[in-house]
Amino acid sequence: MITLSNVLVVSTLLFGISLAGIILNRKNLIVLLMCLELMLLAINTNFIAFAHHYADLAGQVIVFFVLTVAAAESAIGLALLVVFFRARQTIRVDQLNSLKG
Amino acid sequence: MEINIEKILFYGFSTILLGSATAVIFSRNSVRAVLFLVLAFFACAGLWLLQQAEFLAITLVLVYVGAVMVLFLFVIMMLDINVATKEARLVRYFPLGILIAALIVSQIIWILWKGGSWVGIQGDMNPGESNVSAIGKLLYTDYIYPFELAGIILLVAIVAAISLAFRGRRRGTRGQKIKEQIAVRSQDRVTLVSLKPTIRKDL
Amino acid sequence: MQTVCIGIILAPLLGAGIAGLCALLEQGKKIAALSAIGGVALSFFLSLILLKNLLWDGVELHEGELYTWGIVGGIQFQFGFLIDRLSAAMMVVVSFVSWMVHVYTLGYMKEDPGYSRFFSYTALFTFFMLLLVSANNFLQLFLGWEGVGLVSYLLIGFWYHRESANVASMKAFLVNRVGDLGFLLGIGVILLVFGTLNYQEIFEQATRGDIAGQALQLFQGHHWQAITVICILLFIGAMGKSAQIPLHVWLPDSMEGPTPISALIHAATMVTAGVFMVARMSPLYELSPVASSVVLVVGATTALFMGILGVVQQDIKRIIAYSTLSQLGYMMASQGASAYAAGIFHLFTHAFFKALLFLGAGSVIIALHHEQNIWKMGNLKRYLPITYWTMLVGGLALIGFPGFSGFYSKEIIIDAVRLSSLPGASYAYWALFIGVFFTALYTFRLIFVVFHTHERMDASVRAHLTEPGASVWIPLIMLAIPSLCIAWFVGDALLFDGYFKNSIVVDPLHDALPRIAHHYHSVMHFALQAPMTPLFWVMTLGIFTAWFCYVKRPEIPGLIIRRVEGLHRVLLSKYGFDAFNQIVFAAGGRRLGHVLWQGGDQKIIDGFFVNGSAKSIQILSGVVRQLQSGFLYHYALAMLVGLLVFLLWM
Amino acid sequence: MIEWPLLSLLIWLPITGGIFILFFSKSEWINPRWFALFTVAATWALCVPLILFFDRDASNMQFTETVSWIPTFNIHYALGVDGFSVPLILLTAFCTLLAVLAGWKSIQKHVAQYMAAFLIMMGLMHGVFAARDAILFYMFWESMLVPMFLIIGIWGGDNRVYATIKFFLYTFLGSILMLVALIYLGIQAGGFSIEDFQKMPLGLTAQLFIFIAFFMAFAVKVPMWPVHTWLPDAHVEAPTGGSVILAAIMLKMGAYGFLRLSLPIAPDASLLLNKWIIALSLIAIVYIGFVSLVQRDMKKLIAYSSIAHMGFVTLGLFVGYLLIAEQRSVESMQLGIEGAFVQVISHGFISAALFLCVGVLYDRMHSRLIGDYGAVVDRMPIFAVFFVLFALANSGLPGTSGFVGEFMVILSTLQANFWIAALAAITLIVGAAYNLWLVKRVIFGQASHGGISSLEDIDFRECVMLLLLAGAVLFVGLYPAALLNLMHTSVDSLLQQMMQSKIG
Repeated sequence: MITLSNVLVVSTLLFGISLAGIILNRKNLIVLLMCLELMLLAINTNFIAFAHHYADLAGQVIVFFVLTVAAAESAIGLALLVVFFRARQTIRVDQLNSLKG
Repeated sequence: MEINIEKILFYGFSTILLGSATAVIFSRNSVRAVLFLVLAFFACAGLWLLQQAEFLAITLVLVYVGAVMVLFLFVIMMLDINVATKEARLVRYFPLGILIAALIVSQIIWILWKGGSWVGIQGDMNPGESNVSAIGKLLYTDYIYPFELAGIILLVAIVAAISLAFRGRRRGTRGQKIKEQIAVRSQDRVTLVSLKPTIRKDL
Repeated sequence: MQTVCIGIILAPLLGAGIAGLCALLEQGKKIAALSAIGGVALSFFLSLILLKNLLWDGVELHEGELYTWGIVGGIQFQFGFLIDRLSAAMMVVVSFVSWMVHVYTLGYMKEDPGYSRFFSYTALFTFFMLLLVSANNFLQLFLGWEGVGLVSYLLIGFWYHRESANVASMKAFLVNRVGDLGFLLGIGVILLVFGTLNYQEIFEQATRGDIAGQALQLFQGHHWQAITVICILLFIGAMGKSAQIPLHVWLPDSMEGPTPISALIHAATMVTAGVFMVARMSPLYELSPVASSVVLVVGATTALFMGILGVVQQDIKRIIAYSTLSQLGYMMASQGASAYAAGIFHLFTHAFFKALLFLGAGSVIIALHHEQNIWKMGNLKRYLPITYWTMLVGGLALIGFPGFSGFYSKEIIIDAVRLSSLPGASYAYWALFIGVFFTALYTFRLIFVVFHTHERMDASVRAHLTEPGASVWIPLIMLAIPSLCIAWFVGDALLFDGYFKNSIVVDPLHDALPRIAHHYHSVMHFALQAPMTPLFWVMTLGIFTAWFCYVKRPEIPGLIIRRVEGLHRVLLSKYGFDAFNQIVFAAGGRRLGHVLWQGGDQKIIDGFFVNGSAKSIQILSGVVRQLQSGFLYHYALAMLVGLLVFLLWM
Repeated sequence: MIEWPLLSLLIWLPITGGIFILFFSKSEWINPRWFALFTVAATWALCVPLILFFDRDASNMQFTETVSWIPTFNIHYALGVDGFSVPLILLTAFCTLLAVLAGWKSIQKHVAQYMAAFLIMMGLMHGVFAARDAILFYMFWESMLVPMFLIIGIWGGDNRVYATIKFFLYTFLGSILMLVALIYLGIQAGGFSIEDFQKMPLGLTAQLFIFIAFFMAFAVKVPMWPVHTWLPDAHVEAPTGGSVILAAIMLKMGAYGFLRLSLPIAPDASLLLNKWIIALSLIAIVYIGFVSLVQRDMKKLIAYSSIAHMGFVTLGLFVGYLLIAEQRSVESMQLGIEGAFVQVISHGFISAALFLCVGVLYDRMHSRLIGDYGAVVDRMPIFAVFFVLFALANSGLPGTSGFVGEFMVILSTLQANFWIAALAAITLIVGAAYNLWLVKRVIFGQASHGGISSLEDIDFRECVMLLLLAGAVLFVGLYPAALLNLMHTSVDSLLQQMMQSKIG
């Protein structure tokens, strides 16, 4: 039997990996976006596990919406990235500090 | 520990998922990272199938892998980012980042360990009905407003993405000029010329 | 009667308004002059009607309300008129002198670019003065009081390009304001004690006598009689307006104004407002011997010491100005001695002869093309006979030569002071007595040096020396007549026959005037008696000294000066009042302002508190801003650490 | 009484007009100057029924409107006026007209925005004076800062940024504390109606804190010493219209706040602290008087003199408690409060007039320094008449409005304490000194340089402005009863609230 916690542990690990990716990544903004996608994936997995556990479809519906929003987010994120690249000729994260105080 | 096909599949998919996710964050080549991400998505879809979320698993593959990941690939190729730069990365922050991630993960797992449910239940989510039609009923009844809203969000995202990335018409290219087309008047297109009838002498 | 009163007040105001418009629009000089003169003349004739009503038609007094200024919490502030014999007589004198001065101005100011403006000012002045005199309450009195001060300010600074005129006008207004400060506080105490500002109600309460016992605690543990506080505060106001020591400093400087103004405002009318006020308040002053005593001593001091200064002045107008100060001192002293009628009578006679002297001086000044130094004149008797004779009349009236109007008023004042039993009365008597000598001395010094001896002016000036036109000498003669003989007709009535009736209240204990009346038989008799009194001989000595020092042996003054150089310097510096005010008040005030502004406001409040806190915030935020590296992963890291801590906390 | 929402119209008509101008600022067919003038004129027209139908003898709020606004917290859109608000609303309408006219020619940059800012501010100021709900009051109170901030910051002088920030921070610091106090009161009363606040019993400690919080807000606005230093800077940098509104209306908000909130809500605390406030008022009167004396900048001089004159307002308001302590009659308290209020109105006229006069000179010579003038009367005789009149009114000459308030306050103070009155009356001398010295150096004397000889006298527009003000100054000075009668009833009810202890 796969228990609820089995799945939750997997999604937690996935979340942790993507978290580490966000912190560690210094070079490529795209990877950052990918890490975000992975994080959302982890969350979605959580939802699905709970939906399965409680036999309630509401969890799956939420995942559906999260997917929608994530798709929208990545579309806009990539568009911004393109614009940013045009402006700065780079997408290196360690050069993105215009907000430095 | 009893081994059945379900468990084998679960652990197999999980291993692939975590492995490819690790590969995503550590690969130097963006294209390769995207491909690993695709793999992760596939593995995750498998996990979802095990949880009886068939519709979402298919959607994940179709929408994410089919559309979004391709978008990522497009962008990476289009931008032509110099991936060859080799440098010492992960130097300063590596231990810290790993430490923090590990701490958070261990915290969550610790919580699960203490209070999680390690007893499997054999619930059937979709009795007598396919998962797709069940979700569909829910979406079009109880969740109709959020659903509409999601549609609007997508629309806004499309408009936003286009308007962000659109740099205006390049000079010298041909294209439709809608404003002019609408504003046109008949006089501009058809010129009525009154000509004197000429009579051919030879007829 | 109310209509007549309103007419009296409004006619000059209307004239002033028309003249002012003409001045602004820079046309219609004739209209300006005519409207101003017409307004004032109308006032004069209406005032005569008023006086006739009181004298022959049996009207006791007239009190009429004009309008309600405001009612606050049961206290009514109303404008209105209180016409009794005192105010009616005062109105006649004011409007008459004002009228004469207006006529004189026609000629005197003919060439001046500010012709219309001048008329609008003088008419406005007449308005305020009449308002002051006819008031039935302190509010209106104060309005007129400050109003005349305002016009005086404008007129002293009439030639506004002159720095000295501007400074003098400011000085006049500010010194008057010091007096007004006291006056205002006096009004406040009156409201506190009586609960009203209406004269009649105040007098009623005062005569009922329940006020006398009231006390005010001004300092911890010291109780002052309320009535004394009121009277002294009001007298401070009078000191400002009537230029008593030490608030006299503005009057000599006010001679920067045109001469008609010196005659009208700074001799005949405005400066006597203080004297008038004290007489008007006689029911209050009678209740406070302390205040009367103060009035007496201050008046006498002014009379003597300002008279002495007249002897060392060289400017013809300033000599007369100091003489005005001295005469105002006489008037005040007589108010202090409860001889109100005598003081008012001296006020009237002084109005005529001092206006005459000033206008005469003005005539001399025009004739000499604005030369005011008496040491550049001489033997003018030959060139300006009318001026000479009229000024001689004025001078004799001023020194109190028997038979002239000034003689009666002054003689009786000095007698009254002699008979007074107030503390300081004997000092006052001697001060006034000696003052007579100096009056005679400086007056005849002026007359001898200017009109006799030899010509000291330039030949070019001498060639054109003629008597100025009719509008100048007609007022001179018009004023010379009352200066000479007004006392013959009204003296008895005013002084002894109870002309003032209820308008002046004298406590039976202060019976100086009635006691003099015992020895007084008739005008003629009184004048003939003069040689029997020491005063006559003091005066004669003054004239003789003037003759001896300035005609017979002109080198003597120089010798005396050399002998008592220190004293002379003190006199030239006018006892140092001006220097003291300049250093302590004018410069000190400015220095204090600088200290408060730059030290208090800019350094402490702005520099330390306001900008200091701004700076410390700037420093602090300079430190904090290092946190904002701008790197995404720093923020993510911080967020995660936060999350971690949060989770641990849970 | 009339049925239609007069006060709402008074508030929203100018705001709508302002927004309208903003929207059409780029188009050709609407002239912002004339449109603004038209809007102000329409608002003036609305003031006519306000004064005609105002019942002087009714002690309650009039022309009331109440609509539920945020029901969760029991906040209402509640308006109403009494004898204090009506004169202030009229004054606001009057001064906005002047501000619009003052910017007619001298503002050439962003005309539409300038006019819009003034119109919007007019509505907001009306709102402050008409609000009966604490939150509504606070909202108007704060939002008023924004247009003023912009007016100084955009159309101001060289050092405008420093001045605006100082102005904004100063006033904001105070009003935040006021908001805290209002919220506390709102929680205690279960609603935000100011009338409820006034009736609610409160302990002494609470009253003290509330009083101090209010005091910070109002003292900065008035401004009282030592939180006054924003005023000279703001005035110097503001354009003429801005100075007019700042001096004539904004400062009055502080006094209005004391009347409407501090005194009735925290009477016991006021009784306890009145000596301190009287001391601060006296410092303002005397200290600032001397500071004005040495100013070199005309606007700064007038700004400082404003502070000194506002000292009389706070003195008149708080001397009442001293009178209670001395057990004097209620009449003298009435004298003090009415005097303070007359001073509020009169100072509105006089300071507006003086700032306009400086504006007239500045438009011609582009200098505010006193030393750059002299003998102005030669070229501008009509202007000189006005200037001298207003300067003398500023020094409290009887017959002008400047005298009335000071006179009444001094009389009232004297009932309580002779020496306080004597100190306050020093302004008679110092005030005259700085005003006359100003006149002497600017209007009279010798021209300081050749530019003076090319000055031109005031034109029709300027003449109208100054004539209106001169009329107002003389009218209030000669017939203050018109103003006093408006507020007797309101003063009576204020006095009742002031004298009633709220502890327990």
